[in-house]
Amino acid sequence: MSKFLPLWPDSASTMSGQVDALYIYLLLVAGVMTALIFVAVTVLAIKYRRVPGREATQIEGSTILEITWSIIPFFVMLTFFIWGAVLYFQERTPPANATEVYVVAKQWMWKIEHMEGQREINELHVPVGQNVKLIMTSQDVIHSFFVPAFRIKQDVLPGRYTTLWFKATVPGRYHLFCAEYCGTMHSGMGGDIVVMEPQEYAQWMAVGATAPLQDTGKELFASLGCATCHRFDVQGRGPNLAGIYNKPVLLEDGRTVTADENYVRESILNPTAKIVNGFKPIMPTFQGIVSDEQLNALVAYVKSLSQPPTGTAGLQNQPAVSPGQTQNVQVQ
Amino acid sequence: MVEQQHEVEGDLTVEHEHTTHSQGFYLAIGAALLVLTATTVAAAFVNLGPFNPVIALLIATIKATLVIIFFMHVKGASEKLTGAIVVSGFFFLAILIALSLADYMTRSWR
Amino acid sequence: MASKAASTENTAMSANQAPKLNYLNNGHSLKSWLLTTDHKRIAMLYLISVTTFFFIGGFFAMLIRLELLTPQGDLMQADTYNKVFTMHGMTMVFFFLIPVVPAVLGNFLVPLMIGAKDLAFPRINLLSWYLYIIAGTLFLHCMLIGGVDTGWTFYTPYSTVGSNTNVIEAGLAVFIAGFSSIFTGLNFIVTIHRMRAPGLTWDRLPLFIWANYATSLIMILGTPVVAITIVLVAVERLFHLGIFDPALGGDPLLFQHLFWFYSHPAVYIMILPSMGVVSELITCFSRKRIFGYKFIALSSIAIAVIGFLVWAHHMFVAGISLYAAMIFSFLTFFVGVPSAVKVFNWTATLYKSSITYATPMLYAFGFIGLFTIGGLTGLFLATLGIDVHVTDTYFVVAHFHYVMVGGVLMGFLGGMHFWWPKISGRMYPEGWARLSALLVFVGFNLTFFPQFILGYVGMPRRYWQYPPEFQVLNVLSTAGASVLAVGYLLPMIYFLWSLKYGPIASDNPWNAAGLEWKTTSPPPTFNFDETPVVTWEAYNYDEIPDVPLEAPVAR
Amino acid sequence: MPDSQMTTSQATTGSVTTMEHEAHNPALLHHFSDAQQQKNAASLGMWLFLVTEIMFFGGMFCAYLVYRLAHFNAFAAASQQLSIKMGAFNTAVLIVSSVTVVLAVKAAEVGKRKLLVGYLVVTVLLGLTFLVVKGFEYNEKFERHHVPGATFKFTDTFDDNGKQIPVNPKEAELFFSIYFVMTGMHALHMIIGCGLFSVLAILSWKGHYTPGYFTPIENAGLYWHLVDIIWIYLFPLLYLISRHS
Ligand code: HEA
Ligand code: HEA
Ligand code: HEC
Ligand code: CUA
Ligand SMILES: [Cu+2]
Repeated sequence: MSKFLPLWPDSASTMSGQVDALYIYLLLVAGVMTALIFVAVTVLAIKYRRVPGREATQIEGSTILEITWSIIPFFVMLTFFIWGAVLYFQERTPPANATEVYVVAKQWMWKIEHMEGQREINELHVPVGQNVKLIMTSQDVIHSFFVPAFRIKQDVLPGRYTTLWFKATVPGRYHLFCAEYCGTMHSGMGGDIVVMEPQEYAQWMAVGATAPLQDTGKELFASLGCATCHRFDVQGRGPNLAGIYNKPVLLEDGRTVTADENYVRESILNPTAKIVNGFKPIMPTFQGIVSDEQLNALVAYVKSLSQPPTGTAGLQNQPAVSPGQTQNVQVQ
Repeated sequence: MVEQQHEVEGDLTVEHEHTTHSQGFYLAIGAALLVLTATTVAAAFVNLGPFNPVIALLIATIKATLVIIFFMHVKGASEKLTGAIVVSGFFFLAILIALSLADYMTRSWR
Repeated sequence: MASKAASTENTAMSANQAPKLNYLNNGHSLKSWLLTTDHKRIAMLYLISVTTFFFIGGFFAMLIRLELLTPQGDLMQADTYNKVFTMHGMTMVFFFLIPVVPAVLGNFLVPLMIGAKDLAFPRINLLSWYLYIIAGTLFLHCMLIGGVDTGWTFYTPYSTVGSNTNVIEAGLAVFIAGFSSIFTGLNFIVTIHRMRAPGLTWDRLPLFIWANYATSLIMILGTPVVAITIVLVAVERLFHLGIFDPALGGDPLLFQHLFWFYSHPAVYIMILPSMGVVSELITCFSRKRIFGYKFIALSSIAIAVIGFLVWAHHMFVAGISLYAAMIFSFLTFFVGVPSAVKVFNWTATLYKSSITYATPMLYAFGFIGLFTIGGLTGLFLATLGIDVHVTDTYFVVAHFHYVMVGGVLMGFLGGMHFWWPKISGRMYPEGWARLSALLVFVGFNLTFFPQFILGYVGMPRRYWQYPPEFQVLNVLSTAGASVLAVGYLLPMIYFLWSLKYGPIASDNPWNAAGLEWKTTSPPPTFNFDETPVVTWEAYNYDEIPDVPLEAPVAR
Repeated sequence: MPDSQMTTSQATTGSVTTMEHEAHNPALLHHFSDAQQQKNAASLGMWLFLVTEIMFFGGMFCAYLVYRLAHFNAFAAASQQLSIKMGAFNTAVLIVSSVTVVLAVKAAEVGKRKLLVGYLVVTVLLGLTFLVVKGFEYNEKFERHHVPGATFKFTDTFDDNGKQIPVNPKEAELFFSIYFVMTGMHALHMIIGCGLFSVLAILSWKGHYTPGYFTPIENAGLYWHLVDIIWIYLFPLLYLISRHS
């Protein structure tokens, strides 16, 4: 990207090439259409300018023409829709083996928690070639996580999780912007995405690591008394939480929901909103008792209780292994 | 009080068809509405599973329809346009609700 | 009250013939204006007030552009900048663009075009202007006591808990302005249904009327929803009745759903009347019946109806369901079709026509070109994969300025020039007018085209400071804005000038077909001396001699 | 209100034409060609206004539905704290008032002035009854700290049968927020309606309306019926959630 007159953004993720391709297609179609209309208007305007003695010929219209120029643009637009929707589906469906990173936004900074326990502010370090899934929430108003070089963006909302994923392809430092207006320093709520070679990343990871997130969660699970009801050996008063993540849960009212991050989060904050079939609504709310960071840890812990679908999954399932080591194995 | 129910009086300046019904008719509709209200309350105390809200809304809709058709004289009296306006009002409300719910109901789908 | 015999006080006229009693000279006191129920006078009241708001909004636009000249926020504080773009957006949308065409040209022309003496509810019409003025005053007051900084979209929870500016007052202003708009719409629909001249069937209506009818539908169906939404925000701020508050399990996205349920259709409130204007201009200056009358008429209704099905395309990255996003994206493309139909029909109308390049026609050409670009980039935004990248960047800013400024404003200016002789009884200076049309076109593109590029390279909107590599494009944009400012100031000056010095206009200077040209310029208070009976189709230019027009022949 | 304005018959514009109006129709305005056109216009205008009212309340109904689906248990628990007796009583009051309104319109149509005034007065009284009962309900909410805000408390987590549903009080607060907004807006419309009918009653007493011209009464009636219909939906939706359990 030219530092003086950028006409095209950097391209540094698996998504960016695909978005660019679609964008170029749109530019072409739009360019052709615009040219067509500009040329038609200009030519007709010149050719049929008022000349004394020549009168306009009255033409009423033509249904066939009308239908043609409704249907053709419609089908052209259909291609936009399909291509765009396919891309969007990809953008919104994190691969199962992605490394997870928790993001908490607040006015006006980004707080980042890696599974390994690393914390950063306004910077996110990621290795090249690794699928990274961001699980994001906000402490105050709506923000939006925007990395132009990756062509990705997702609003970050208070009260729930939204997710985003990417796979960086080119090492470097890229802009991170907050793209949803959030108050005074909205334009200052930026930072950098630092994409590193795997080895470098492993070194970076090794420095200053604290307890992995799910370990913090495990402690909280014990100290908050969750474990008194949710037991893993015998059936407690609450459901056994092992293996629930990403599995369908049958609710008391007959509905079935998937136990994703938001469900786990809601189960802790608003336990009566969705009652698991066969259980009584006795779980107290932990709203106001746990902070957003603690919530993240609890969610990470509950998730870690589920076996990953494949052996090559994210780091969070091998807490025993030191993060630096695993990282090398991780990179595909 | 109401001795005569003459439909027309002499000094009408607007030639307009009378749209109203008899007093007894209105009282009957009013009574029907009251009965339906009682029914809703009663139905709410019977466990019909997922049909409780359905019944409640159904009865409410019947009541609303009665009011619209007979009290507001949509049927018989005014032109089709009035009917079309009422219908379009509810139609766009339905769009608002349906498409919003389309988001909320599918959020947890994967 | 406007009926005081006016001929005695009537000295301002410099005409050589004895001036006929018309709506302008039928009473000169301030009271005769402020208490008028004449739709034409109310239109003039609106013209003055929306122009005022346009310049206020334009002033804020200049502040935005000046601040963005440099990457560091050095002209004003961040908070100030946030207030500036918010008040720019709110002024332009709620106090300028939504009322501009319907309340000025629509008010003036709807009764004239359908051969009625007035709108169905003249007093409600006046009430709607007063509501607008109350709302406007409130908003001005709100600006003076410190303004508001939520963005024109009032997103929660920022507007309920984040901002410590005058959100409630601004909300109240928008709420009241909304009722003004509802009453205008209601009046139009009733008038169009009930007050048409004998013989003026639906398939003979001018397309401007169809466009205003469609617009009114949106005003009636959409505006109440935004009104209640704003009430909910205010209630949440005032009494802590948390409707959208996530702490109570509320959903901030619900606000966005309700807001855009109105505000997307609202963009068609803005564009449809301008499209109607363009249909009138193109037929008149190419001396032709419009190509595909029925399709243009119905496409207005189609846009109005489909416009209600697409609102969540503003929320693709907001956290709505994946599937809902797809539904809304799909539906959005349907709006493109009737818009395309219009563009193609206008172009086809030019074929085998006889075109005069009078100023209104130049604006119509400008409209077609800029609306096409704006509309096509709208399709970019409707395309899910692209929108994720460009939403909330300058790409969106460029898109909507292309449709709103390049489209609506161009249409409005074209219409103002076209009907100025009818409105004022005077011709505007053609040479100056063409110059300003050119300035507007060039300045506009210079201002907003670079923003498409800025957006795609990633500059987020509502940014007070930005990374230095974006500077060059921003400088271009600011330069364009200065040209644009001159382009807008010119018409203002020469219109005022022409009130006194412009050549007297004949009843039908353009030899145009509409009923509004069949009465005097300016029209008398009750529009027509006798109610016209219509026996012809709209745009019967085959029956009107193609004699030279007044204006292009420089006077 | 579009049409109450027309009742003040000082047809201001075009002073000449005011003289021309027909004897029994003092309110024919100059720009209409005849009384029928004016009546049709007024009624169309009123119906369109009612559509705006539907959409206005529609926004709240939409919010209600979304949240009811998301927080059903809390909504049920909170709903059971409302008084069915008062709610049902008020529903009945409104229905009766709708009957009196329609009878008033009929009385106007046949030119029975005293009857008309009588029905209008009864309607206003019924409307006030509704509001007073509503006032008692609101007062109870204050006493029990069911008004959202800093003082909100929700401990009544027992349903009608004494079974406990511990709900997050925050979710219950959401219900009460919606409850207050919806019933508050409805009450506001009732207040406006009462004011309207009071004015109309006075004007009717003064003989403003004839069988040839009573559009304002008809239109105010339409308004009142719509407000009634909204309550017809509010009552089951707010008061009757899961009462059986
Ligand atoms: C007058 C105002 C106006 C108009 C008319 C439009 C018209 C359209 N708009 Fe725009 N829009 C706005 C004003 C307007 N918009 C505003 C103000 C915003 C931002 C709000 C904010 O966030 O602050 C916005 C934002 C906006 C977004 C959200 C962007 C985002 O925030 O992420 C989207 C997404 O779909 C969109 C789409 C469209 C589409 C598809 C049309 C269509 O109606 C366009 C249809 C027209 C055409 C398509 C051109 C003519 C057709 C042809 C020449 C045929 C040829 C075509 C083919 C062969 C394909 N608009
Ligand atoms: C009708 C709608 C309308 C119109 C006409 C305009 C007109 C203009 N707009 Fe605006 N704009 C919006 C609607 C509109 N805008 C909206 C809705 C937003 C979003 C707000 C938000 O994010 O909440 C926006 C946001 C917006 C931004 C983005 C701000 C940001 O995201 O940080 C910018 C930046 O360039 C901009 C620029 C301009 C310019 C240069 C004009 C020019 O066309 C204006 C030219 C006119 C004049 C300049 C006035 C005439 C001249 C004078 C009065 C002379 C005196 C002036 C001085 C030089 C002091 N607008
Ligand atoms: C008083 C007992 C109790 C305590 C303490 C408790 N829970 Fe629960 N929990 C339950 C019961 C009972 C359910 C099932 C009914 C329901 O969904 O509300 C449940 C459900 C859940 C679920 C959804 C499980 C599923 O199978 O879908 C999660 C996740 C959960 N709890 C997490 C926690 C966490 C984390 C804590 C501590 C911070 C906690 N719980 C504390 C009783 C408890
Ligand atoms: Cu955070 Cu903008
Ligand atoms: Cu839109």
